[in-house]
Amino acid sequence: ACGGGGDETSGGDTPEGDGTLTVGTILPQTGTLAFLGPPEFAGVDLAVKEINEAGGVLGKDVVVSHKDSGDTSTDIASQSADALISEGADVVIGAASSSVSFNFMAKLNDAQIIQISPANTSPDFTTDPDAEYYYRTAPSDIIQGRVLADTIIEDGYSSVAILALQDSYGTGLADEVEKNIVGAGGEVVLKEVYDPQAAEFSAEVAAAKASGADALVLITFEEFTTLAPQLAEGGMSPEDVPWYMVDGNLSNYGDQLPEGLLDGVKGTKPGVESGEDFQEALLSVDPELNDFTYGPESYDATIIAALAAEAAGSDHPNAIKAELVGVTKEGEKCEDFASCKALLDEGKDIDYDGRSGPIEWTEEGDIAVGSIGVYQYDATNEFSLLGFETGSLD
Amino acid sequence: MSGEESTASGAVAGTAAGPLAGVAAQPGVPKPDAILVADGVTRSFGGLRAVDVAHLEVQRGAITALIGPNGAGKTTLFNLLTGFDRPDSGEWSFDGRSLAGRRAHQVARSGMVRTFQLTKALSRMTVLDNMRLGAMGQAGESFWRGLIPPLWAGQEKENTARAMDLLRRFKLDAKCHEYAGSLSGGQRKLLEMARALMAQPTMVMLDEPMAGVNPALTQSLLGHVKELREEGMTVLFVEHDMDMVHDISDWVVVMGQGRVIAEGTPDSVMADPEVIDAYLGKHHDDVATDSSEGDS
Amino acid sequence: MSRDESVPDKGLSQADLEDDTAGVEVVDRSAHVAGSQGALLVADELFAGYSTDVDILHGADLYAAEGELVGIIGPNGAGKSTLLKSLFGMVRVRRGRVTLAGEEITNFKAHALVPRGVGFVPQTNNVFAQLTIEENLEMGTFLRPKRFAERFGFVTELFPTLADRRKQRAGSLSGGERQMVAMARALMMEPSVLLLDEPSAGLSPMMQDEVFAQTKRINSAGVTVVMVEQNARRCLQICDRGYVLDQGRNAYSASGTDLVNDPKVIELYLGTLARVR
Amino acid sequence: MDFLQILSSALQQALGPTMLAYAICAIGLNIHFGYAGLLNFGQAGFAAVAAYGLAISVAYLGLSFWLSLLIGLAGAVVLALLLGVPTLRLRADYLAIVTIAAAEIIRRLGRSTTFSDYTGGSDGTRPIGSFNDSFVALNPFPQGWSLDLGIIRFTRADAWVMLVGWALVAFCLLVMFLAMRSPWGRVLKGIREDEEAVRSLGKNVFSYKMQALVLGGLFGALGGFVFALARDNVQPDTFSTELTFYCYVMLILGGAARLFGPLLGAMLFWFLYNFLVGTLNDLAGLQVLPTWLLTTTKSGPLVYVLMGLGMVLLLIYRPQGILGDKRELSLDVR
Amino acid sequence: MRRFAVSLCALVGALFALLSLGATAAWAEGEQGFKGVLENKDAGDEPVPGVTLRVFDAEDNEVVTAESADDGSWEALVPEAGDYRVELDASTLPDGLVVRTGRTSTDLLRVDEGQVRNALFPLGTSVTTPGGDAPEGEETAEESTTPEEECVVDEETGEEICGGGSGWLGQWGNVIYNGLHFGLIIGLAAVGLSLIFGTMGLTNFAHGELVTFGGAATYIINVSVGLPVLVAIPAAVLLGGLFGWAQDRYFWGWLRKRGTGLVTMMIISIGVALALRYLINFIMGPNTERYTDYVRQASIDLGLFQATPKKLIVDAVAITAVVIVGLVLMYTRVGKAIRAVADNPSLAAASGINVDRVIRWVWMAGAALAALAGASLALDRGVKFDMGMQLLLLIFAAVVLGGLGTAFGAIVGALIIGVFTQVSTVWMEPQLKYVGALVVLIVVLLFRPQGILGRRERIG
Ligand SMILES: Nc1ncnc2c1ncn2[C@@H]1O[C@H](COP(=O)(O)OP(=O)(O)OP(=O)(O)O)[C@@H](O)[C@H]1O
Ligand SMILES: Nc1ncnc2c1ncn2[C@@H]1O[C@H](COP(=O)(O)OP(=O)(O)OP(=O)(O)O)[C@@H](O)[C@H]1O
Ligand SMILES: CC(C)C[C@H](N)C(=O)O
Ligand SMILES: [Mg+2]
Ligand SMILES: [Mg+2]
Repeated sequence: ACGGGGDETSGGDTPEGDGTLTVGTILPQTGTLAFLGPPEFAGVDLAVKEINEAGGVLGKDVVVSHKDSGDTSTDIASQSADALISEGADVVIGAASSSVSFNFMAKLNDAQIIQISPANTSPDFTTDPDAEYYYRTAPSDIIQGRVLADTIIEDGYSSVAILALQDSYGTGLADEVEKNIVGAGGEVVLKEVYDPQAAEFSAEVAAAKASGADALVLITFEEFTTLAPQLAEGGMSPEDVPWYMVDGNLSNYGDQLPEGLLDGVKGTKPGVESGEDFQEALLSVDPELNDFTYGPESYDATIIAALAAEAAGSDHPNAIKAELVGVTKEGEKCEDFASCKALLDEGKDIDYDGRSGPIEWTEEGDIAVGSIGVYQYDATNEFSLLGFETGSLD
Repeated sequence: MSGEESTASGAVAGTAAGPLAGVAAQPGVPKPDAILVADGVTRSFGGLRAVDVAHLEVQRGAITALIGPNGAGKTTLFNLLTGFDRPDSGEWSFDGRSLAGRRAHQVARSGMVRTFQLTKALSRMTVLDNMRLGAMGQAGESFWRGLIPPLWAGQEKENTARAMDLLRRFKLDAKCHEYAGSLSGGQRKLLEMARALMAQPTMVMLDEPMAGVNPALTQSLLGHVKELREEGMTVLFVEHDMDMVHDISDWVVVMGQGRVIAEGTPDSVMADPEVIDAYLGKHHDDVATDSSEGDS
Repeated sequence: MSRDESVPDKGLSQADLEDDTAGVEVVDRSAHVAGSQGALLVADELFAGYSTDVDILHGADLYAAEGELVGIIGPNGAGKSTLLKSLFGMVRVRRGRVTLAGEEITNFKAHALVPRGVGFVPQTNNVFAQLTIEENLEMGTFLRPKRFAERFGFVTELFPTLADRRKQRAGSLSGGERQMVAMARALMMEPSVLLLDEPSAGLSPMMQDEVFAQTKRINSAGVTVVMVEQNARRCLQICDRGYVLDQGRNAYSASGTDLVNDPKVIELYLGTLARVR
Repeated sequence: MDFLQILSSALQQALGPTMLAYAICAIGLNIHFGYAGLLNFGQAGFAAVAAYGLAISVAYLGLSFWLSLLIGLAGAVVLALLLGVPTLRLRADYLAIVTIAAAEIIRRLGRSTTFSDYTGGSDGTRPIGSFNDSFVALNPFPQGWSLDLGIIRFTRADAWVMLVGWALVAFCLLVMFLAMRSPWGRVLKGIREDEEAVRSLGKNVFSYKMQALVLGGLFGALGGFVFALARDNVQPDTFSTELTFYCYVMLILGGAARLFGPLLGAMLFWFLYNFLVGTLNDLAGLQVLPTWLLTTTKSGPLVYVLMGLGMVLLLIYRPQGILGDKRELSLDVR
Repeated sequence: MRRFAVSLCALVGALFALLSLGATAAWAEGEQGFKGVLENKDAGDEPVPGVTLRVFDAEDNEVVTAESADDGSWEALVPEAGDYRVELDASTLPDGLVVRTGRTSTDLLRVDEGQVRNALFPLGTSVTTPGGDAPEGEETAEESTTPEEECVVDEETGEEICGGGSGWLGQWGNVIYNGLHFGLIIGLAAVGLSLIFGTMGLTNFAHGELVTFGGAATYIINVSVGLPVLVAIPAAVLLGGLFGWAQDRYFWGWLRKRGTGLVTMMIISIGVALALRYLINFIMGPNTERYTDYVRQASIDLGLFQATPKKLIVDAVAITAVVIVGLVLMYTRVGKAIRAVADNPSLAAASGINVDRVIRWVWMAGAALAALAGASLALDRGVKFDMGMQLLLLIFAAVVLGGLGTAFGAIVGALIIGVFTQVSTVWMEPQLKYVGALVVLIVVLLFRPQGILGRRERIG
């Protein structure tokens, strides 16, 4: 855990940086999460654009360097980390997948470079000893699991089957959902962890069917597109057994899936509604985006880092680190870089509230109170908001 | 000139045939000093009984030829005796020790080394390395000792010298640093045989060593084989070239349809009507006569 | 000097040629030039080899008139097989030319020569090991499947074992049996030019007789045969003309009987062994 | 576009710990494939077994670091024996598929949730604890020191891993050098060409192949250690078949059956890869190319396309690899 | 269990409207606690009023009590955020009713400020346990509520339907059918790989990309060009064949001519695979994409197993393709030529066969078959740029299992691999299903080293 940060920053001995805030990204350009890459890159790019339009950090333009994270089957992420270290990055945004973050976290930690993940939700980060320089703008799955379970219980389903992908996110979230379902009086009749790289899922479908559950939780990445129709064909369509989806697969499928397949299906996703304007802005950076998952979180991660550097008056990672938690809470509220910077210039303490939610960091660098949106699909396979549920960590 | 040759080779054949002089010319006959004794060795492929040898002995220190029509089972018998194939039944011993069930490399180590009818050159190794590989009992062939060059350098030097010597005889010395894969068909045969001799075996089994080798060279090599016999090596070879068989062998074993159908000295076997009928063919003499006519 | 007359158009390569042959006796090519007029298969001064920088053939000549039986002998590694392969498009000819019935076929691919009536039996790897004997023979009549039955009858008459074993895979045959299959496959084709690389190797004396007799018979029926043999004496006895190849060049060339009796050839290539009996 | 920057990060990867891990694995493959002709497509499996052996012994069983290293090595030996006993008597292609299958089995067992109490599952051994404390403690470099080579810099931790890694590379190459020019190595080469022939000369082919498999596997294990120690984590997916494939690519690029082939190949591979990554990402940032061709999100796939093409071109125009001997290729050894 | 699920369906539809309304309404500010609805699941979700519920805090102090109203609903608010649990007072339940899970208390649950969490006590006449296994707890003797019979009486025809995906027989039937189906698809790809290996000796690591190509081409024709899948698939197979032809014409054939060694070519194929795979990624993006047609078909019940019509049609097409390949190989001249080239290319040339042309044919056929495999697989699982690569190991395993270079062996091997991936899920977790298949591969090779249809070579 991040130990207080009191050692070097109080007073005049703020570590000196090189004067330019260098932001690196390690986000998926290839691999199983590549579909989440575009909104995340767009979020970072948009933030950098806005920061530089507002005069940059410490009077200089922020420099951004994008690197691929790949997925766990390649070693790209740690190469990218090495490259960023040698490029002298001060802050690294990434990775998307929790498993990938685990692969290079220690490296950045040793090099004393701030890492802010916009999408990691695995609960394990909170307690990891190498997470001293690790922060995230996505809430831990402890909260999402609780909200999802609550939604299911509220809908009156007592026996639940969970299909979860085999990685720390999948199993971690599945555990949380299970804990809460069982805790609230329901049963988890099947918790099937599957290999996301399998060519087909007939065995998993059969197992889900045989479990006789009356609700089905699908914790998947983009292999959902493969799995969903197979479930429907195997007699497990949402009409047979209602489905519940999560951030890994909550996406606007449109005609990627047959019309009506997801009609009525609910799902949860961390973050608040980012608003039309913000989505427009993201689209102006990358016109090819078709959804915005973790775009706001990436944007926020970048802005917070820039604000912390401004607040510290240095772009040295250790200086930024000392201010990071501070700029997210306890102070005058502000919502974009320009206005926050103005407040900072006046010497005020700020509390940045981002596009992904109010963002208050705990000392571990976790979102203290996370907002989880509950969404529902319509017949065109597009989802819309039902409402938000907040939850806190302690 | 031809007269001299003829008597010379006849004389050699005569001396070597000494111990075998009194042995009866019949299949499976016991030899005075047999180094290889095989009993009841059989091998079938599907319905075909490729080898069915009731009893066979090979005389120590002699050159024995194994002849027989194509498909008689000669190569298969070689495979069985040297552990490259498993017989359906049978027992055999070499130098007094039973070899049945032994694996190929164990057989070779016990002193019985064979060559292959369809050559097996080690293509991406030089000719010289092919030869060096043949030497037995190299200290450096164990991993740990191999790591320490002084432990094997001396032996290596000796082996190289011996290899060069053999290569010279086999007219391959000019090729010693070429990859064996670039040799011509006949050169491969030569290398195959030379490599087997590198092992300094007690008994060498050659499967058609001279098929495809130039006659002039064959002749000089036969001289070398005879020298080896003088040094005490036993030779068992398969050959279809009757001139050659006649020239160097002390004893001839004839196989037909898997069985030993005749045995004896070269002259007696080649006069055997059964052998002529099954193997040599009637033209054979005509051509031989033709050739001598042509010469004179 | 004689080279100038025969290949006046190759002035450019003259220098290389002389480099190559420096210090070696200059071969008189006039006999070749004269003989090759109107011959069916002609190879002029072939240069060919395997790796890019080394030539194996250094200007080998060869011709075979229609209906002739030509033998090639020579020490191991002389380049006999290479010569046959380069006639048959399996080794690249770098210099020189090959003509068949007046048509230039230099570096034609093997499959283009088969329809022109050229058949070839390689020295090694000369059967389809995975196919049965029957299928091997079928490959002989690949271009004319209708002739299969008739040719099969003819060929199995020569090698009766093949008919008995028609369903056996060639890979499991003995060395001699394979050789029969190889020869038989070529005979299936009814070629007008037959290139044989050591067809008798590994055969029992009886089968060797058969092969030589049949080759002679086929030849008498009008088929031009070029055969490489280590069974040199036998080969020269039946052939019309013989070549002695050494180090990629023609060392001697004369009628078969002349060569058999040439003391120099005997000493260097034929050996005296076969005369013993 | 900052070429110096691109160059330096490419150079850094061409010398760094990841390259070393791959190089050591590839040196092992050179024994298997280059010299002994064993088509081992499961080098990743050897590396994985060793890395897991080390990690689990320290972090789960609480054994000492040095003992755990031995356990890791023993794991690789046992794997070699398990794979070798049945398959070394078969044709080379079968060894290939059995090893590839074994390596995949190991990886999938490692990442399965069934054994995640011991292996930590798909995120690697991190959840069961750290295992490189003793290794880190041995770091001879002073705190705060970093290795500065002009345009490239390595952290103290990396420098320590690299010191060990390069020492291991040197050690492996020395062993290779001595072994391969000894008669022992000659027997291996003979086996690569034709094992029946070698058998007929009285060599115990099976035993030699096994020795080669074990030795190469041990090198793979050392590679696995470097992987694991550099990250303090054993992540099952880093030991996927891709690792083995890339090792082959490195081996052939550098030149199979050449002493320095795999090392050179590994350096070249990572240099090229990172050079491409740097160039493309910079180009994407500059937005000089049309967006249908290159944007930040498209540069990832494009790097691989170019990488693949680069490999293909290199091998077409230098099929024997950088150090290889062209003559060998002209022999048909089908 | 199935019938239960089906009957539930009707309800769910109706419930959805209600519940989703309730969901938004529940998030009122300023109050926190628990709520829920008590219903008798075994009596058509009839509300159960008058049941007492108690809320305890972490120290087991009772905080509040609530009673269910006439519509079964209850709410128990707590004064401040914290950890609480709810307990249902079983003595207040109407006679004959029990909590079906057998648990009358929830675990300690975190209640945040302003959050009303849901607690569930599903009521019914008996305790049930997951999967319809023997019930446990006090009421062991009582019968489970879900029917376990293997045969179901069809309501309209009155016929008895056995198996069909339910019960022991059905489970095996389905597992084996799915395995065979998957095996056939692997087989299509494996035959091509095996033929290419046979004729030119190339271990083609880029074969998976030929599979992907089939899927991607179908997808592009289907979605971008807008033709129906029924047209797109044949077109993609054709394109695949063309692609294979072109690959050999302009690339592999050229390499052969240059005398590139086989090992080098094998490594080159790794490079080609990488380039092709990411080129497809570059063109069609990283996501799994689905065709516009046949994505969701109702399964039909075939007695022993259930299958969607598209799967059955794919099976028929695959079997036809394989049989045609087999017949071509065995009985036609082309087939003989292929086998001859596979065996001994230079001798084949000496027999008048145009070796290059034969290899080109094989490439064309192999690539077309692979494309068919990809297009069919994508019907089921969608198109993704690495779908072929993920199949590659299984394809290789099939080829080797069957015996290298024997086309029929590849099919047999593929079917075995396919069936075992599925059958192993009966004992093993599905996440380990490939492990099962690979173990089988190793075991088979131990007993039949030359592969199932392979043959040993003679020595000497
Ligand atoms: N693996 C096998 N499968 C089937 N038949 C075989 C096998 N090996 C050998 N044979 C048969 O066994 C018989 C004996 O073969 P062998 O090779 O021993 O003959 P050989 O005497 O060496 O003949 P040659 O003089 O032609 O070399 C042959 O008819 C051959 O076809
Ligand atoms: N594939 C090859 N690659 C490289 N060099 C070769 C190859 N094949 C043959 N050679 C070389 O070419 C020369 C001629 O070989 P060729 O096979 O033509 O000889 P040959 O006259 O047929 O001999 P033999 O009578 O032994 O069959 C030999 O020196 C040999 O080393
Ligand atoms: C992008 C997200 C779906 C990733 C996921 N939340 C994880 O932590 O792995
Ligand atoms: Mg034989
Ligand atoms: Mg030859």
